[in-house]
Amino acid sequence: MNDQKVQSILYLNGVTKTFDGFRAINNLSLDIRPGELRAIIGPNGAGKSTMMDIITGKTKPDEGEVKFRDTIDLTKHDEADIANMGIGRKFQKPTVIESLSVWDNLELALAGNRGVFQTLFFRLSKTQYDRVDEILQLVGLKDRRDEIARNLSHGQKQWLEIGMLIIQDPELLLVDEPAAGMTDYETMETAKLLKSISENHSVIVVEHDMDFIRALDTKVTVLHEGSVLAEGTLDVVSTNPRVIEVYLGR
Amino acid sequence: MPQDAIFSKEIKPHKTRAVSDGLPCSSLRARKLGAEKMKILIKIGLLMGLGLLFIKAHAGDFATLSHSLAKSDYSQKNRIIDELAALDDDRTLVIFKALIEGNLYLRKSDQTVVVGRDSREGVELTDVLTGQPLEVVGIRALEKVRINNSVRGKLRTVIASLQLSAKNSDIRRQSARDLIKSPQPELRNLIATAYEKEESSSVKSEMAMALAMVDIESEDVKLRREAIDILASSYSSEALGILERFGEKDGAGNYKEAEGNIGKLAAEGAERVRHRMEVMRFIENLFFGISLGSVLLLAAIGLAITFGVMGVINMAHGEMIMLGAYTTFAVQQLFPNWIEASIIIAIPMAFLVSGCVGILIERTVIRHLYGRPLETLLATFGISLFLQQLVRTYNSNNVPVITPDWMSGFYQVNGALSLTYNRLYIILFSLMVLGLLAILLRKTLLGLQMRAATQNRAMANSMGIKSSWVDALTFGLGSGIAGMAGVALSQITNVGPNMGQGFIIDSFMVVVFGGVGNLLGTFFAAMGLGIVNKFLEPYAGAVLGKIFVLIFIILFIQWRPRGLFALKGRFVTD
Amino acid sequence: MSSNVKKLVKKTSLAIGATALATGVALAQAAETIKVGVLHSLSGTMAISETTLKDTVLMMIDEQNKAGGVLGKKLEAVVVDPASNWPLFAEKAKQLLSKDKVSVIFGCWTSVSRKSVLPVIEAENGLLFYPVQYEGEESSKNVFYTGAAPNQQAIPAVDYLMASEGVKRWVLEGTDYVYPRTTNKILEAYLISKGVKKEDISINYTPFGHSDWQTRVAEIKKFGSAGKKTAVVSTINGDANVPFYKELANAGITAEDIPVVAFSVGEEELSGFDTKPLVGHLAAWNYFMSAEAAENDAFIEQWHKFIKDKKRPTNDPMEATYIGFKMWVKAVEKAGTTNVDAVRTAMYGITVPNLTGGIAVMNTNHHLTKPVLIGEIQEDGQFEIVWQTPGGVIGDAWTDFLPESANLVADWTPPISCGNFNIKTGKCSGQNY
Amino acid sequence: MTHKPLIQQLLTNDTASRWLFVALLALGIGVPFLNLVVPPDSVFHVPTYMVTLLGKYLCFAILALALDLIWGYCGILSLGHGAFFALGGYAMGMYLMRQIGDRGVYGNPVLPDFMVFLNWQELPWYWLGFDNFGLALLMVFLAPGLLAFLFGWLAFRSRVTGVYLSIITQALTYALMLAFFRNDMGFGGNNGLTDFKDILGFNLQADSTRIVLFLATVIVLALAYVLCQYITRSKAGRVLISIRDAESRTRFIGYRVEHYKLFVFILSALIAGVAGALYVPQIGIINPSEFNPLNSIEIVIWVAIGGRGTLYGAVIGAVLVNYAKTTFTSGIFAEYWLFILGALFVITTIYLPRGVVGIMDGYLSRRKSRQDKSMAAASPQAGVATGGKQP
Repeated sequence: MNDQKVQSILYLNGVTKTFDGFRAINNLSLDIRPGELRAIIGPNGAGKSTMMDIITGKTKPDEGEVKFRDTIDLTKHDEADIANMGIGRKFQKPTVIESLSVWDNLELALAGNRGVFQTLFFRLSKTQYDRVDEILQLVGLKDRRDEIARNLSHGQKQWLEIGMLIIQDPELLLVDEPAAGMTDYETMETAKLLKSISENHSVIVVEHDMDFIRALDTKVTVLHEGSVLAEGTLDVVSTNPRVIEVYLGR
Repeated sequence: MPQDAIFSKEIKPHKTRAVSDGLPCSSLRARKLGAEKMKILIKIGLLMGLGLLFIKAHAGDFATLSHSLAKSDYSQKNRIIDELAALDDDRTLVIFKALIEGNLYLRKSDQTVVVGRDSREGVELTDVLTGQPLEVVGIRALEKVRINNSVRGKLRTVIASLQLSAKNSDIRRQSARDLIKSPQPELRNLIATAYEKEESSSVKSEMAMALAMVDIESEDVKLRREAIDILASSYSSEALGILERFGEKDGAGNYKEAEGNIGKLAAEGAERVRHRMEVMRFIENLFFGISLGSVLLLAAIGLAITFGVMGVINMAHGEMIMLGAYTTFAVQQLFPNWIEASIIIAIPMAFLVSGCVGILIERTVIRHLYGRPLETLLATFGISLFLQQLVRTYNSNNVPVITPDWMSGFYQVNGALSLTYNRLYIILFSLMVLGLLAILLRKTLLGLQMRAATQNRAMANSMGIKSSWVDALTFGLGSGIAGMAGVALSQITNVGPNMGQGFIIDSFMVVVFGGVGNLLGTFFAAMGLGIVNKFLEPYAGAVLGKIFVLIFIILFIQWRPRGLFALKGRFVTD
Repeated sequence: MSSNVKKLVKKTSLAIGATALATGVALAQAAETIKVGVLHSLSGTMAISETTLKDTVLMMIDEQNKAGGVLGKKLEAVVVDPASNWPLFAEKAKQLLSKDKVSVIFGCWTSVSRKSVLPVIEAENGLLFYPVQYEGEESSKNVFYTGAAPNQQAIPAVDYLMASEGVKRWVLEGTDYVYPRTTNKILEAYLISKGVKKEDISINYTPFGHSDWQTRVAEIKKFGSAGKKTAVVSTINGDANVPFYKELANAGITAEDIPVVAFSVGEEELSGFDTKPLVGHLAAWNYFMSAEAAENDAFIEQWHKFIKDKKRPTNDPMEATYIGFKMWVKAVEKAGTTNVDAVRTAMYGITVPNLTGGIAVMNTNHHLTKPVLIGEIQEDGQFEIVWQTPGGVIGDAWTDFLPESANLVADWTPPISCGNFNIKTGKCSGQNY
Repeated sequence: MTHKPLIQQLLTNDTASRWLFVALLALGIGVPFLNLVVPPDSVFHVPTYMVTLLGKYLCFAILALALDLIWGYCGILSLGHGAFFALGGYAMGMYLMRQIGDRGVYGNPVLPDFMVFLNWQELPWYWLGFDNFGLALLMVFLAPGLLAFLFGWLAFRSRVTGVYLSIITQALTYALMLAFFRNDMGFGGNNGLTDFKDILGFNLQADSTRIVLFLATVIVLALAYVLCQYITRSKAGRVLISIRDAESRTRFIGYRVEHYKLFVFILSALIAGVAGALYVPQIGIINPSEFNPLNSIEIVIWVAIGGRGTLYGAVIGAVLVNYAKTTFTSGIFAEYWLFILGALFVITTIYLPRGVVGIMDGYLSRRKSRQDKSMAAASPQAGVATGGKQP
């Protein structure tokens, strides 16, 4: 599945997006290599969510290139296409299908054909069954598989959503604030999980929690006012005077 | 062949012939005068019909003529009116005006002809002959002198000719206009004299028109050419009609009126008038469109609050309009002497009535349904049924809402364009309501709190805004505005239990088309839809026009799924 | 099948049985009174017009019962509400006939409601009295039409305008449904036969409840300013009338300029109008409240007493209901039974004094002979009668002014016994009973 | 996997649906028997008018089912579903009209009466072929289906959602109503199509024909129910629910939301069309007021009162509201029924947000003392029922 010849799994160049005169993204460039785990930080309104929206096809940029696996122009595709190409997204606010069970949520996300008639006559195969079971195990919801998602705790919903992301088997995972609302223990577990995922996937994590970023121990990009302010290891960027200025006050 | 069919098919000519032969059409009352009298009347009618000289019933003095006017049937009245007019008596105008306004009576006790004026105590009488005030009597003591349309038309022309030299220029202008409507060659000299004496230029031009309408028929070619010039410079469709008639061609393509080039001149003149009228027609359509737009705006603006701002799919919105209209009716019933001011009084009253009902609905029902917008649809639909039936139980019929004098009539721009006052006032009123609402929402504390509470309830609560009361007030405001709209709408349409249903669908279309939650959008949507509708109607007809507008809305929403003025930004989600 | 299911089946059949039982008991009681069905909308858009007729029937029943009922039995009204919903009319008619077993139904207003109940009434061999003016083109064995046919309203009105006001140009303005369409077709043919040129006739249709009349009134004004006397023949329906007349008044069109003669505007409708600007416009009906006749005075007094409102007007469909009811009572007494076929036969030739001072006769084509009156609107919301036919006019089910219809005649007595006998082919089409 | 019959599979763990099927079975067998076999004077006799009435309720139940499929499961609130119902009805009505043949009052063998007296010279092209039952039946599907496809394809592709979608569905049915009111359209204007004589050669007024039509309605309702049940319990059904709950999330998982919406919208329109086609011969009239937006709102109300998002809830709601309508529009209630109806809507929405089914569920779950109290559409048992999880 992973084509070794691919240089960048995701490549953004000069992307700009304006809402009613407000520049949410301003000449943003970003390059993610295959198998890379990248953390993105930045204050509120730095354009993190808009960047995610642009990558996943929810928002079209005013100008700039958005390339997936070097050649695919993501601005020409919609959300479903992009998801099926292998870009998975986890939202800031845990978004699971509230009135379906844990199992059904995972089964929906399970990689496979998404056509109307395929799902209409869908029967779960043995391997697929095992796969769902495996993910259930992984996200620690095995004993709650028949629970309606609405009744899960906040942390459990986060984990379920991560599970749904993994079971899609995407090449690139976009993870928006996975640790929000989690206990310290859960946060560390999540970091561990993401690190293990990044062994055979590319992952972009957006997070506020510095402990979490530190635990990821990876390259960090700092966004500010819609463009890249600094890039490097956490230690490097946290000593960057402009980053300190942005984070600590103006 | 069935018997009844033969009978039915044969009898038809009989029963219709009676009319087409021009027999006098007598009222039932006249028939009651007795068979003998009837026969005489029929004889008179027949004689007239045959074109014979009629027998002068009485000598032509004012007293007898006015008395016989009161006692005669419709066709006799026409003749007596002419005779009266020929008398050159000042009292003639009084009696004619009283007659056309329905104030001329016969006192039953002594058969005196009197003019009656309604007053609190009864009818105040004035003797026609002496001009002296008489006693005040009940309506039962009088017999009304009745007229029909042909008598009324006759009167109007005669009054016009009598008033051509009146002191008031408005009266003179109206007289000239009435004469334009029905040109009378025998009045030419009268009009010409009045024309010479006239000082007001606008009245003078109307009189010139009236004169030209007569002159074009004359023998004198020069006079006819002048008449054509005057007619060709006008905006009136009457003039156009005459010019077209004179500009007709015969089968061989030659003008029927060949003499002195009249036919050609008339045709060219008609062309000029027609062109000018087309321009007027465009302006007229625009006015119609804006006026329909303002009606839509009024109907929708309350919904823009309850639905647009609060998200309540308010199916009872139409009933709030209905309540406002009924309030107008109630005001007119309670203060029958203040009809002229009734609309003005009704506006705040309607706001209060509908507003309070709105608050009541919010407190009892809607309050339980926030966050469940679709269920507000069901509940308010139930309320709408309930309110309709409530009004129906009171009176299932439509109720009459009287139009005050200052709202009736029209402003005549020129012969081809006149703007009706009620529409003008409604346009102004709708803009005023929109303006006030915008100020209320933007500049006042209540407005601020409303916007805060509807946008982020939790936050507003934590800032100390009593959001439950703000909700109630907001809903009350939307309903109250709907009530005010009802006052205006009562002036142009039915006031009845079903009134609201006529507006609800259109209102939703307007709000959605404009973009939910955007007042400016509502304004442009209403005006846009109104104008498009009115420009389509002359070509496509009212039904197809409306269908096209609906299809247009459906397609437009595909292009802009959040309406004309959508709120943008990434925070806007489903 | 599990035992659970069996239990359920048992319960269900028991429930059905119980319902049937209840119906049976109700039937057993029915014999003591004669049931009269009232099928008028009490809610929805038509309630405005139809509620009055329901009250009229109730008043007539009340009066008849005070006078000892019919055939020694009391009359019992069965009121249902078809809610201005046309399929519901058929359902309610079916219910009245087969569940309540009524002897006669007074009801319907719109043509579509009548068309909707027609198959039901015919299949169940019921009896319907239809009290509203309509487009004709129908004569059912089971329906008596006591309202006006087009020749009892439209044609005399046009004759009057031509003769007495010298009208030469015509605007036929109607709501787009079958009554105006048919009436205008008939009028167009009639006017052309009277020598009116085609370009002097303008026909236009607007939708139901049309409320923005600006464009139309401007067109009428224009059409009327061509130098010939113009009149509007209005078949505008119900709710659209008020805005139409308001627009006319505001545009300064008075009855002397362009008179409007309406076939659907009566006293009841006028009570919802501001009549001052409308004085002089006309209406053609078979009855006006202002008619001076002893029967009318008595009827108005009775009505005011019954409805407990001295201001409520009476109108033409009320008179039609009155005539229909009186005729039915007479026919039942003549036949000595409420059996539909017997009553139907007894109906022919039955006479009842109408409220305007003459006599109404029921013809064998199921339409009435009655006079036609033209009235001008007065300020007090009443009509001043300005003309009336010398005698009664026989209602014609099939007009002579439509090519296909001219060949048809209706006569429900032998030897024809048919509602649409074709005199050309000698056939009677579509009668499946 | 054991091969149980499909219907049994679908009814597993669904007590309410089982009850519903038993009731349908009882109606299908009981009503014809009580109407045709039991003598009319017996207290157990079911009169024909009752059969028609029941038939009407069931047609409305099918319609409610169609609406529930898109609204309850996919979140598409159509305020114009009456349009599809009416189109199906018109297609059937046109066939029935042509069946009259030369038995119309003017005896014209081709033209319906309303065309004759408005001086139409020949049949408009879109009436051709409607004398053939097969073609008419095809049109029953085609007319609503095509409209749904066209409308849905446009609207879902442009991502028109929420109230915007609801209002344009309303605009759609309103426009159609105005169009069908026009006499020039050739559909009989306000009077619509009526005075039908027979269907496939059988007299429409005959008791036996009525019973057959009633049975057809029962069968169609059962089939439509099974179909909807199958869809909602399949994986596609869970995609629909996921679209209802979180539309954009569903897109990010990779499902083409517009395809699912379009599919279920067309299917729903087809079901509504069939309901209309069954309704017309039993009621005997189809006219433009069926397109009235208020009628479509009423359908929504049936579903809401029954319980949105449960198929049997839709059926129960439709039957219950219409039964109430029949009862309260006659006799002493006639003048007050709108008060009753209005109050019913308000009370239901405030106190019974899950409809009548909410009460029933409470009762059922208490009686069965099951651990899972929630019996909503999205019940977790759905997966088990399709036999999905057992490999």
